[in-house]
Amino acid sequence: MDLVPLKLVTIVAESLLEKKLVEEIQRLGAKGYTIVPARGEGSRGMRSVDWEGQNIRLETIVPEEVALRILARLQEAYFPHYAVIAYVENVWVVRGEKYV
Amino acid sequence: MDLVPLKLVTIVAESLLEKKLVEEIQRLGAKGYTIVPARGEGSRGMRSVDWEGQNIRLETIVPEEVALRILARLQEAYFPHYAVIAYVENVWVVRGEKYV
Amino acid sequence: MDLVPLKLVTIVAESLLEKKLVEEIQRLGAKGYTIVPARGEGSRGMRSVDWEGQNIRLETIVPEEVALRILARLQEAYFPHYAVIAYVENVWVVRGEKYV
Amino acid sequence: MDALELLRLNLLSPMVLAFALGVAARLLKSDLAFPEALYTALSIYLLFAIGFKGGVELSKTPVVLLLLPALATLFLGLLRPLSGYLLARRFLGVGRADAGALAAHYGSVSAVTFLAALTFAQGVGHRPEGFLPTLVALLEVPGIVLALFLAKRGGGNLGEAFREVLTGKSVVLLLGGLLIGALSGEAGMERVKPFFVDPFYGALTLFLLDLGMVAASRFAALKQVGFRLVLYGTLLPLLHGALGVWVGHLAGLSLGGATVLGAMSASASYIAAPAAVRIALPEANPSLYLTASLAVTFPFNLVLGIPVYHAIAKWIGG
Amino acid sequence: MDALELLRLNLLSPMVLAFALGVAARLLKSDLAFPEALYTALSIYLLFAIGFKGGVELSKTPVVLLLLPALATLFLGLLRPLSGYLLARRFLGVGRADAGALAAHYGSVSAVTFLAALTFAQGVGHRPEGFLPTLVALLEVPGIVLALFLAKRGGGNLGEAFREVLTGKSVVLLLGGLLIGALSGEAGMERVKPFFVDPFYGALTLFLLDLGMVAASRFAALKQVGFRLVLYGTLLPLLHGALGVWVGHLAGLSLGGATVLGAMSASASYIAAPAAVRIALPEANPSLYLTASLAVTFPFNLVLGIPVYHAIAKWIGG
Amino acid sequence: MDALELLRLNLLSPMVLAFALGVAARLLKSDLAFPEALYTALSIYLLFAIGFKGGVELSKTPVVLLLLPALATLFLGLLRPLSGYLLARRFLGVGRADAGALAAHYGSVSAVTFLAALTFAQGVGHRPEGFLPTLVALLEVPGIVLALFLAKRGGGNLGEAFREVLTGKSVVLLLGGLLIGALSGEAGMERVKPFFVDPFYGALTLFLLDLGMVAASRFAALKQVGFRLVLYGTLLPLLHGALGVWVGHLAGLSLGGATVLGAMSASASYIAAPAAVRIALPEANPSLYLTASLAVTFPFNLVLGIPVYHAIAKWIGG
Ligand SMILES: Nc1ncnc2c1ncn2[C@@H]1O[C@H](COP(=O)(O)O)[C@@H](O)[C@H]1O
Ligand SMILES: Nc1ncnc2c1ncn2[C@@H]1O[C@H](COP(=O)(O)O)[C@@H](O)[C@H]1O
Ligand SMILES: Nc1ncnc2c1ncn2[C@@H]1O[C@H](COP(=O)(O)O)[C@@H](O)[C@H]1O
Ligand code: NA
Ligand code: NA
Ligand code: NA
Repeated sequence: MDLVPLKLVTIVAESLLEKKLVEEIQRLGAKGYTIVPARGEGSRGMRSVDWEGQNIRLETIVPEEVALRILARLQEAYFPHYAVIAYVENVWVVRGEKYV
Repeated sequence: MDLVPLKLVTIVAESLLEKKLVEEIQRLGAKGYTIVPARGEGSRGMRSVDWEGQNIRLETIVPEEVALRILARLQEAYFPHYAVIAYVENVWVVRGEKYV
Repeated sequence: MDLVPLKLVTIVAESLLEKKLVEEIQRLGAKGYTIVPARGEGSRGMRSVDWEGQNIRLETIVPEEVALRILARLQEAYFPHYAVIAYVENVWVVRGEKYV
Repeated sequence: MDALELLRLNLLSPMVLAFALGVAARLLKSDLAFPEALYTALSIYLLFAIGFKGGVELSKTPVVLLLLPALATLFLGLLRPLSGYLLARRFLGVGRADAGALAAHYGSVSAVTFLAALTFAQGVGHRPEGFLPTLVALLEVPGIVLALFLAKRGGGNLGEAFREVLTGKSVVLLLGGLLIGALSGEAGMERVKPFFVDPFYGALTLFLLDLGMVAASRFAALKQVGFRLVLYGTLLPLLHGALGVWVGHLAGLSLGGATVLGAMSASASYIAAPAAVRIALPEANPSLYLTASLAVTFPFNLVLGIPVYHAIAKWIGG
Repeated sequence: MDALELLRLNLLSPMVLAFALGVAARLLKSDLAFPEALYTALSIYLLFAIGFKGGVELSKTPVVLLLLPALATLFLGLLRPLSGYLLARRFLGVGRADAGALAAHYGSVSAVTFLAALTFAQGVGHRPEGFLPTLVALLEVPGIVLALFLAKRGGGNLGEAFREVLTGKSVVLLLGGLLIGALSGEAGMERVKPFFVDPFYGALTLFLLDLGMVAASRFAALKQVGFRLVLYGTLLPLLHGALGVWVGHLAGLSLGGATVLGAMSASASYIAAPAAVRIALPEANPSLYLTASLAVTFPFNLVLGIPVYHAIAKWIGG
Repeated sequence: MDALELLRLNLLSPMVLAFALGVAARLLKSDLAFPEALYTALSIYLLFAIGFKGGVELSKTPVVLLLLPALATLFLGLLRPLSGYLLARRFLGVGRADAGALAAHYGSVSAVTFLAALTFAQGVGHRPEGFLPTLVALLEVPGIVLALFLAKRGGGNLGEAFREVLTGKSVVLLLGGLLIGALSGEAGMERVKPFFVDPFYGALTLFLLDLGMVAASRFAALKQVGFRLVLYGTLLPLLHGALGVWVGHLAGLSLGGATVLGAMSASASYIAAPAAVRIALPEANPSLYLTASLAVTFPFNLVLGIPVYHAIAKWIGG
C-alpha cells in the first residue's frame, strides 16, 4: 500500500466564523474538511457560554503549499481580531490524489 | 519517562458505519478507540443534514502493522462506496503495552 | 512565514475529570486548551452510556517540557484509577510565543 | 366545502405553513437551524405518541374490524415496491441498486404525511378510524424488505437489512407505543394525555419547520437529478394514493379513513428506508432517493396530494 | 395595588425567581448546566410562539389601529441607537467600534424582557394590546443596522451585517411565526394552543433559569469593565424606558401596552445584536457589550425596571 | 383492590411499560437512542418540577406538620448507609471503597422511584402528603456524605465530595424548585401549571423509556458481578422499604405517604451518588455500584417493590 505524506491543518475558532473559514480554505485549495463543535480557553478567555457561541475545530488535509497559504491568510485576516488558533501536522493517507 | 512511538489512525466516515467500523478495527487488533460526532464536506458532498446522518471521527492508537491492516481493509471494503477518509500520524504514549 | 515546532498533548478522559484536568494542565504551564465531547472504549469498557458519563477529548499545544510534565502528572495521579489515556504529537504553529 | 376551499384550509394550516417557513428560511440563507438533538427528540416524541394513541384506540376495537384493513395494508406494502421498482427501471432508466433504493422508499411510509392527512381529515370533519396508526406500523416494514430483495436477487446480506428495519427506531417506537397504549388503555391515557395528545399538533408544527429546512437544502440537487425524477416523485404518489383510497374503501374504511390510507400509500419513507438502504445497497446514489422522497414527494403530498386523495375518496365513496 | 406590592409581585414570580436560582447556581459553582441544544430549543420555541400568538391577534386587528404604534416603535428604533452611541462615546469614553457595538445592543430589543413585561402587565390586571409582538419584530432590526452604520461610516461590509440581521434566526422565527399566526388565525390556534400557548410561561421559566446562569458567569467581568458600565447599563434603560412609555402613550396604547413598550424600549438585545456585531465589528470588545446587556441591563429590567415603567405609565396615563 | 390487582395496575401503567420497552429495545439491539441533551433536559425538567410542586404544597403546610416526618427522614438518611455498608462488607465481602460506594448509593434516594411510588399511591386512590418532595431533598444528601466518611475514615478529600453533593445539580434543582414554589405559591403555580404539572407524567414516561435502555445495557455486567449482588440489591431495598414505611407511620404520615416514604427509603440513587463517589472514591468499581442500583434495585422497586411497600403500609396502618 502506498502511503502519501500530506499536511493536516487544524483550526480552532469561534463558531461564528464557520461559513467564512470554509469559504477561505476552499478558495485556497482544500478539497474537503471536517468540523467538530468544541469549547476551550485561550488568551481571549473561556469560550463555552452559549451566548458568545462556542468554538469549532476544523481540520483539512491538504498539500503543503495549500497549508502554508491557509496559515498566511489566517495570520493576515483572522488572528488579530478573532479567537482563532491553527496548527499543522504531518499525516499519511492512502489515496493521495483525493486531496490535491 | 519512557515515551513509546505508535500510530494514530483517524477515520472520518458517515455515522451509519459506526458499528461496522468499530467491529472491523477491533478484529484487526485495535485495543480501544475514541469517537467524536462530526460534520464535513468532501467529494461526496456536504454531510451535515440530519437525514443523511452526520459523520463520525474515529481515532485509534495502534502499532504500525495494525494501522496498515486497518487502512488496507478500508481501501478494500469502504472507500469505493461510502463517504470515508482515513489518515495516519505518529504519536507517543506513556504506557505502550496498553495498545498492543 | 515562521513555523515554530511545539507539542500537542491529547488527553481522552471520563468527563467528570474535566475541571480537575483543566486546573492541572494550566498549573503545569498550558496557556490554552480545546475540549470536545467524545465517547469510546478501552480497557475499562465502553464509555457511552449517559450514566457513567461520557468522555472528553482535551488537547493543548505546549512546549516540550510542559508536555512531559503533564504526562508525568497523569501517570502519577490519574492513570491508575481513572479511564484516561494521553498521547503527544509534533505540531507547527505560526505565533509560537502565544503558547509559552 | 368545495375542493378549493379544502385546499385553502390545508394550505393555511400551521403545519403546512411551518413547512413553508422552513423552506423560506433555507432559501434566504438564514442561520436558523435545529440542533440535531431537538430533531431527534421531536421524532421520538411523535412516533411514540402516534403509536400510543393508536394503541389506546386499539384496546377499544374488536380485532375482527381490523382484519380487512390490515390485509389491505399488507397488499399495499407488497404491491407498491413493485410499481416503484418497475417505474424506476423503465421510466428513469436507472440500474438495479438505484431502482431498489427508490422502491424501498416508496414501498414504505412517511409518518408525518400520515399525520398531516389525519389532521386534514379531522379538520374537514371526518372521524378516521382510531386504529390507523397500527396500519402505519404494518406498512412500514414489508415494502423495504421486498425492495431490497428485488435489488439484490441472489447476493448480499439481506438478513442484516431485515434486522435493521425491524429493530429500527421508528418501528420500535411505533409498535412499542402501540403495545403500551393497548396494554394501559384509557386509564393510562388519562395520565399522559396532557403530554402525548394535547400538545401533539404543536410539536408536529415545529417538526415540520425543521423538515422544511431539510427539504429545501435538497432543492439544489433537483437540477442534477433532472426533471424525470420530479415526474416520478409526483406520478407515483398519485397512482399509489388512488390505489390506497380504493383498497381502503374496499376494506370498509370510512371516507376519512380511506383518505388517510390513500395518503399513507402515496407517501415515501425518509426515516426507516434511508438507513436500511444505505447499509444494504451502498452503491445506490443517496442523492436520487433522498431528493425524490424529501424534496419532491413529501411537499407534493403535504400541499396538493392530501386534498386530492380526499377528493378521490369522496368520489369513490359518495 | 401600591408600588411596593407590585415590586413584590414581580420579584416572587416563578420567572424572576428562576433567574435568581440560575445566578445562585453559578455563584455556588454548581455543576448544573443546560445542554446547548436545550437552550437553543427553548429559544426557538419561545420566539416562534411569541410571533405566532401575535399573528393570531393581528388577524383580528384592523390595520389602522396598528399604524401609530408601529410608527412610534420605528421612532424608538432609530432614536435609541443614537443615544446609546453618544452616551457610550461621551460617558464611557470608548472608541467608535465599541460605541457602535453598545448602540446596536441598546438599539435592538430583548424578547425575554418583553415577555417578562407582558406577564407583569397581565398579572397586574391589564390587557396589553395583542399586536405587541409585531412591534417586537419591528424594533429588533433597525437599531442594529443604524448602530453599525454609525460605527463604520464610510468603510466596511455593512451589507453583509444587514443581511445577517434580517435573516437572523430571531427575526425569521418572530416574523415567520407572526405570518403563520396571521394566516392560520383562530382555526390554526385552536390546534396548537396546548403547545404554543398554555405551557409558554413554564418554558420561559426554564429559559430564565439558564439565562441566570449565563448572566452570572459574566459577573466576574463586571469588575474589569468598571463601575461606569454599570451606570450606563441602568441609566440608559431608565431613559429609554420612560421615552418608550411616553411615546406609547402618545400612540394611543393602553396603560398595559405603554408599560410593555417602555420595557421593550429599555431592553438591550442579546441574541440578534451580538451575532451581527461580532461579524461587522470584530474589533469591538465582546466583554463590554455582552456584560452590559446580559449582566447589568437584563437583570435590572427584570427586577426593578418593569415595575418602574409601569409606575411611569400610570403617572402619565392616569 | 387486592394485592394482585394492585400489582397488575402497577405493571400496566405507561411508565412501567415504557421502562420495559426501553429494556426490550436494548436487548433487541435496536438503534433507538436518546440524545444526551434530551436525557439531560428531561432530568432537569423532572427534578425542578418535583421541587416546585413540593414547594407550592409546602407554602400551604404549617411547619409543625413537617417536623416529625423530616426527623424520620433524617433518621433514615443516617441509618441506611450503615446497613448498606455493613451488608456490603459482610455479605458481599468487598473492600472499604466498594462498600462505601454502595452505601452512598443506598443511603441516598432515587427521584424517579419516588415519582413512581407517588403515582402508584395516587392511582390507588390515596392522597399522599404534599410535602413529600421536601423529604426527597432531605434524604438525598446525608446518606452520601456519611457513606463517604465511612469509606475514607482518616484520609482523603471529603470536603470536596461534600461540596460536590450539596451543589450537585439534582440538589440545586430540587431545593431551588422547592424554594421557588414556596415563594411564588398558588399565584405562581397557576401560570406554570400547564408546563410543570399537567404534562409531568408523560415526560416521566419518556424518561423511563431511556432509563430502561440504560439499565438494560448494564444487564451484561450482572453476570460478572455475580448472584450475590442481585440478592444485595433486592434484600436491602426490602429491609429499607419496610423500615421506611414503619418510620413514616410513626411520624404520622398517611397510608399513601408511608408507602411513598417506604419506596424512597428502599431506593438507590443513580444521579447524585455516582458523581460524588467517582470523585471521592475513584478506586471503587463503578461496575459494582451502577449495576446494583440501576440494573437490580431500580427495576425491582418499580415492578415489585412499590406494591409490596404499599401492602406493608396497609398491614401496619390498617
Ligand atoms: N494552547 C492551546 N492549546 C489548544 N487550544 C488552544 C490553545 N490556545 C487557544 N486554544 C483554543 O483556541 C481558541 C481561541 O484561542 P484564543 O484566541 O487564544 O482565545 C480557544 O478558545 C481554545 O479553544
Ligand atoms: N481533505 C479533507 N480534509 C478533511 N476532511 C475531509 C477531507 N475530505 C473529506 N473529508 C471528510 O470525509 C468525509 C467523507 O469524504 P468524501 O468521501 O470525500 O465525501 C467528508 O464528509 C469530510 O468530513
Ligand atoms: N487505543 C486507543 N485508541 C484511542 N482511544 C482509546 C484507546 N484506548 C482507550 N481510548 C480512549 O480512552 C478512554 C479510556 O480508556 P481506558 O482507560 O483504556 O478504558 C476510552 O473510553 C477511549 O475513549
Ligand atoms: Na497559531
Ligand atoms: Na484516504
Ligand atoms: Na497513555
